[in-house]
Amino acid sequence: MMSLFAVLIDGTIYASWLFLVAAGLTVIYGVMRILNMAHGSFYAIGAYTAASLVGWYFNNGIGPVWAGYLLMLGCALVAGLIVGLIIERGLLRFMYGRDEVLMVIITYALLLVLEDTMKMIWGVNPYFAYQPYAEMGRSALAGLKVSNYDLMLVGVSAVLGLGLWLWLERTHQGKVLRAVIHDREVAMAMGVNVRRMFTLVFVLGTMLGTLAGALTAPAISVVPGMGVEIIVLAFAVVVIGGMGSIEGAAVGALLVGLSRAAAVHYAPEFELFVIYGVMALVLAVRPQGLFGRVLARKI
Amino acid sequence: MNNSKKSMLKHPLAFAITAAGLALSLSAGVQAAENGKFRIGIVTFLSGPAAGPFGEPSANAAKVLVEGLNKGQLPAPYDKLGINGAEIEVVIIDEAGGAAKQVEEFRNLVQRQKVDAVVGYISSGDCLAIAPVAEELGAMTVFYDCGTSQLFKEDKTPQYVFRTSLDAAVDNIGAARYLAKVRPDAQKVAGIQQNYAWGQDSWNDFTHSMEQLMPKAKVVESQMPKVFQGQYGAEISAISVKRPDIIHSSFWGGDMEALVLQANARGLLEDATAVLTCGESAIDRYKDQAPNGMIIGGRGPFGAFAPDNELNRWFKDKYVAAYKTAPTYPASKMAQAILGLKHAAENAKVESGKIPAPLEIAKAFKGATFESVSGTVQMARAEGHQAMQGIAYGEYNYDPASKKGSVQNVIAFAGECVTPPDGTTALEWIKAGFPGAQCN
Amino acid sequence: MNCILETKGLCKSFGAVTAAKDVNVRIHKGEVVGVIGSNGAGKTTFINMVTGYLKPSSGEILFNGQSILGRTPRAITRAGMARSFQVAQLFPQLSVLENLLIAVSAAQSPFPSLLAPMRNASRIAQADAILAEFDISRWRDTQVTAVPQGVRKLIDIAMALIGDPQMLLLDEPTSGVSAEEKTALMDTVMRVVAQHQVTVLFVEHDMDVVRRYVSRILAFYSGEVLADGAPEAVLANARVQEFVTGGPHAHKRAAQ
Amino acid sequence: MRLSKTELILLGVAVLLAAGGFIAPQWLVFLLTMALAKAMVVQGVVMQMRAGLVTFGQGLFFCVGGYAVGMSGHFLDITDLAVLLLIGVGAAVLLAMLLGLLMTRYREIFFAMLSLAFSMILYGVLVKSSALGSTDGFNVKAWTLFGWTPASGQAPLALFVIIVACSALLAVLLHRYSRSSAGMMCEAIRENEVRVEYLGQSPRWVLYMNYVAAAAVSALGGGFMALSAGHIDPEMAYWITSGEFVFIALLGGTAHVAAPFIAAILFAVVRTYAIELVPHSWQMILGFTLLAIIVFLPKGLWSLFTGQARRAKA
Repeated sequence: MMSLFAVLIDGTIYASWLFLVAAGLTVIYGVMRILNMAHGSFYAIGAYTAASLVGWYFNNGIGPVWAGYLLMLGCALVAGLIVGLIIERGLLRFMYGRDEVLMVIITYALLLVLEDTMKMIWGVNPYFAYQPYAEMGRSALAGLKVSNYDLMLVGVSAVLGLGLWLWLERTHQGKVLRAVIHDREVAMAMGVNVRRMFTLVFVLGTMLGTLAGALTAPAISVVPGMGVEIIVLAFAVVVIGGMGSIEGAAVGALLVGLSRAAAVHYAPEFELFVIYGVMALVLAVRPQGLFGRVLARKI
Repeated sequence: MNNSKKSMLKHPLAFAITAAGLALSLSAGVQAAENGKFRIGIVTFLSGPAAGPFGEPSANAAKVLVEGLNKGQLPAPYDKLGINGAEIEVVIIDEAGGAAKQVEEFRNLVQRQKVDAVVGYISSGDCLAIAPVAEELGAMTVFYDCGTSQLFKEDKTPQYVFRTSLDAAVDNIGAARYLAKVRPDAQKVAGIQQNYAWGQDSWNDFTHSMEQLMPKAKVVESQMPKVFQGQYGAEISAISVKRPDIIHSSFWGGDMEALVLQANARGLLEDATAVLTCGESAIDRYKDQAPNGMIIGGRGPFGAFAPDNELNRWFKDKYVAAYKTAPTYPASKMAQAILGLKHAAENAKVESGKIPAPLEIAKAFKGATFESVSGTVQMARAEGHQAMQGIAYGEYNYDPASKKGSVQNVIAFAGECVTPPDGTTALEWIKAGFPGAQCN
Repeated sequence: MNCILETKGLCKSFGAVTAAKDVNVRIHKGEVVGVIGSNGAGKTTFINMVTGYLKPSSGEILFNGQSILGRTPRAITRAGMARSFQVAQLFPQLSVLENLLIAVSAAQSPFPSLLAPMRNASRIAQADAILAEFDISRWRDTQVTAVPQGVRKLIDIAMALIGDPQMLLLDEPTSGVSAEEKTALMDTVMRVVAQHQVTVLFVEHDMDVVRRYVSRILAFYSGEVLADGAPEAVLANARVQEFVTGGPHAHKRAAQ
Repeated sequence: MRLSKTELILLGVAVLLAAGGFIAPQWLVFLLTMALAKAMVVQGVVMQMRAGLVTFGQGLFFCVGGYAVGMSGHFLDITDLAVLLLIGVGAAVLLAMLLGLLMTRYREIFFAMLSLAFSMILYGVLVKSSALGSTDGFNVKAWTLFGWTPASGQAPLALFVIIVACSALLAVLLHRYSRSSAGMMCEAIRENEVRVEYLGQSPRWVLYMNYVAAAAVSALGGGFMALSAGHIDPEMAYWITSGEFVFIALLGGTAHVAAPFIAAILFAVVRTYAIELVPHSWQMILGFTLLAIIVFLPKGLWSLFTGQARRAKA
């Protein structure tokens, strides 16, 4: 009973983290049809930016604790804005219209470059900015001690997911975006500035990536290569949910999160396969993912 | 385009191959010159998650040490310039990319760069793959960190391969022995390891040692998360609900720091004592995020466990002066390997200023006893190719006033107490109840 | 038995949209049938169902008296019913000759050989022959992307004809082609098709074009067959005039 | 069997290369051996690229080939090189025949991701297998050939000659395959799958055959890699390894059967010098190289040699 409860709590927390990591990936793919391999690097950039600045802020006792949280989020968003703009304006916009798979490889090259760029900026030593994580303390839920920071992540993740969904479904801009997703050429003919939409979406996706990194940074030790590790994970979540779908990413994250937590508690030896197993299973039954739409080719 | 009228040479294929051939022969022409210097290839992780905790301190230690050696600044017996009077030149290579690539780069080091010796390798897989190649090429090779017990089981009659670091089994035998002394009443043991050879072997060695040394303690939980996962919420819950007294972990690097932070924040480390076999490498970063009394090791008498001798003081001072932080255990181990190499080369009985041949160095290295930053090292195992040293464990202690972490209640175990004798594998020795172990 | 294609009660709906409602059609060997109807009337859906690209919601399709319902397009092609497409379906990065060679090779065997070269004398001869028939030999070695629209339509039809089908379905053979070229293009197509003695069903918007070649017209409206019969009779049908041709003189006005 | 001009050149180069092995420095011989082994895997990637499929999991068959060779040596005491390689290829073919049933249902990004998933599942299984050394892998036993045991120190050169011979044979076969009906049908599927279906051909069958053949070729590369490096580990199935194969495939382009070989050699040379000269940022150099190729040579290095000619023809 206790462990079932723990599976639910752990699974939800892990799922919320997965969703944070995968959200930017799915938004960019949904609109731009770019499966962004460099997404993990954005995550790492966010983590490094936050960890270095937050560490500096707390270690030198610059200001109040709450301002530290704002700094953490703010600097990640700014970093995402800058990196996203540079990459979209400086590289990707020259590549639009290329093959989907070629875009994967372009972003793979980007990943190689960004990994070493980060090494040049931050070195290889770990950054350890635990204060935001430790300051929040913990709660006991039915005997299970849980970090408040992790619980907050669940909230942040839910708010973010709901916000994204409302933006896409309920606002004018969201409608325009969905028009672009549905049929790029028709949207263009209707006078939608697709290029500007692409810039907007790519920067948004980048900022979601850096934000995820920044939110994760206080709970971990920020090391080189951390971005590469999460890409496949994020891909799996997005593919399970259906690429480009926000609600799909949410359901995919929950599915992976809960099955992983269950494996950790009941069958630790299978933990390594759970994600790929769920992915292969879902794809075998629904090749387009849970929320993916099949676009029949018109002939 | 009429293909048939083209001459053979204008064929694009021929053209492409000619171009590629030219590029190849150019690259083949570039070779290191014999310059009378003692060239050492240093191989360690410069990228990826192992670069920060292991690779960089190791590379830094090599730089500090080689600079000191070339200036003749080291205390005796290492006061001779360079190695045997020859200046040392270092070629640093990234260990990332897997064993097959490392075999290729090793051959390049030996055959293209013409290094006189290779010092390096953290990954056990790399060590296993390199050893037969080193023997085949007759290249003097010193492994400074990898801990696999398989090394000299595979390389049965080693000639050119030496290891100045300890077998990983030593870490876990030592950890069990330390627990038997300080926590003899512990009943419930849990473990969390990274899911790869290192973690699996460590857990195996540890649990079997515990069966021998603390038979009353039972394993209640074993978690094996993916390496570099970073998030251990579910694992921490799964361990928490079993309410263990002891939590053993062979985590290293960022994973270990993340585990300590997350487990501590959730109160797990207050209820249970953690034993971290690699814990020493983050001693300056835990601050108040690790509880006092957490048991940490440094994979031998390295880093914070290194003895206070003249050599170590020199090394520490130089290292701190250059990098503003104390050398952690990987740094000490790198220094130890280079010192061992220097010791052997200078005892190879060739005239000063000359570089001895690999076989001469190897003969002098075999079974040698040399001084290191960690005290005296005996090459006393695997027919004189494997170092034997003691191991020490201690409890982490954080001083809020100075904001510095240190180790307390250090207990050191002699090499003879924790090292399996030749001719038996670590696991056999453990299961047999450590026959012949001499403990203080 | 000279009925080659028969559909019985064919229905198809995409969600709320009905694309075919109780379509009953019998095509006889040697006929040239024109299919007319406004956009969305279900003409292409009909072809897609008959050739296996879409599965009907209900109904039955008989080809040479045998049910081909649920068969794949390739099986139906092999059975002897080929088709062309509204937008020519070619292999754009390859040359015209290579396009046809692939068609020849596919027609020869469902299991392509692994090592014997595709370009052999007999295949090239067959490809050249059909290019000559369509009078497009001069484009033989050009990459498809550089070929004009009208020629692409012809290649598309040539590829369908290479397997010697008994029946050919042409989905708007003149779409995307300028008004001036239409007649010349259709003349070429019909000349070759006649030589091959194939039963033809084609979809066309231009009533002048339709009238010129067909022996029978099927008029579709909103998924149903509105009228079926001799061209004059169908075009004179009041409902056809109201829903399809847009009045007795609409097509002439449009042409001007 | 009559050889075309291209095939004669390929065989001629192979003879020259093998002869060059006797005078070249040993490290170069080894580097070329590894590069050729990798090139075989890349050929498998290219075969699928020609059919429009990009696989991020070709490491699966690379790894299966390598492990089959290593395990046959360890557990069955087989040392004959030819038998070992055949076992490796056979194992990969069996696996591919099974997985192909599922894989051929997928295209584009889904194919890429599913191939990645299968490769990562094998990685996970191997990491879990402590009998196979988990992540450390294990050393491969020394090989013999038809009863002949190469003298100590001669094995690398002997293996080089063998792999050059195999590469030449493979190159000729693949060259023929690329021009055969099946090979051209792959290109046709890439260009327009619906049309292929309407020509009466089954795209799935062609892709299935191609998938199995590509697996066999890649496994051969894996087997050679195991024999030359003398060590295998699960890293072979890791997605980054597969990414590297895609990288090399793009570097060379899909235009000619020789391109993957040349690209793999070039890649090995660039990387070994990048690692030596800029040990801290060699990845960045690779990244920029890849970007430059995509931007300036979208059809790979091969277009350097033929680009003008082909464009003029078009």
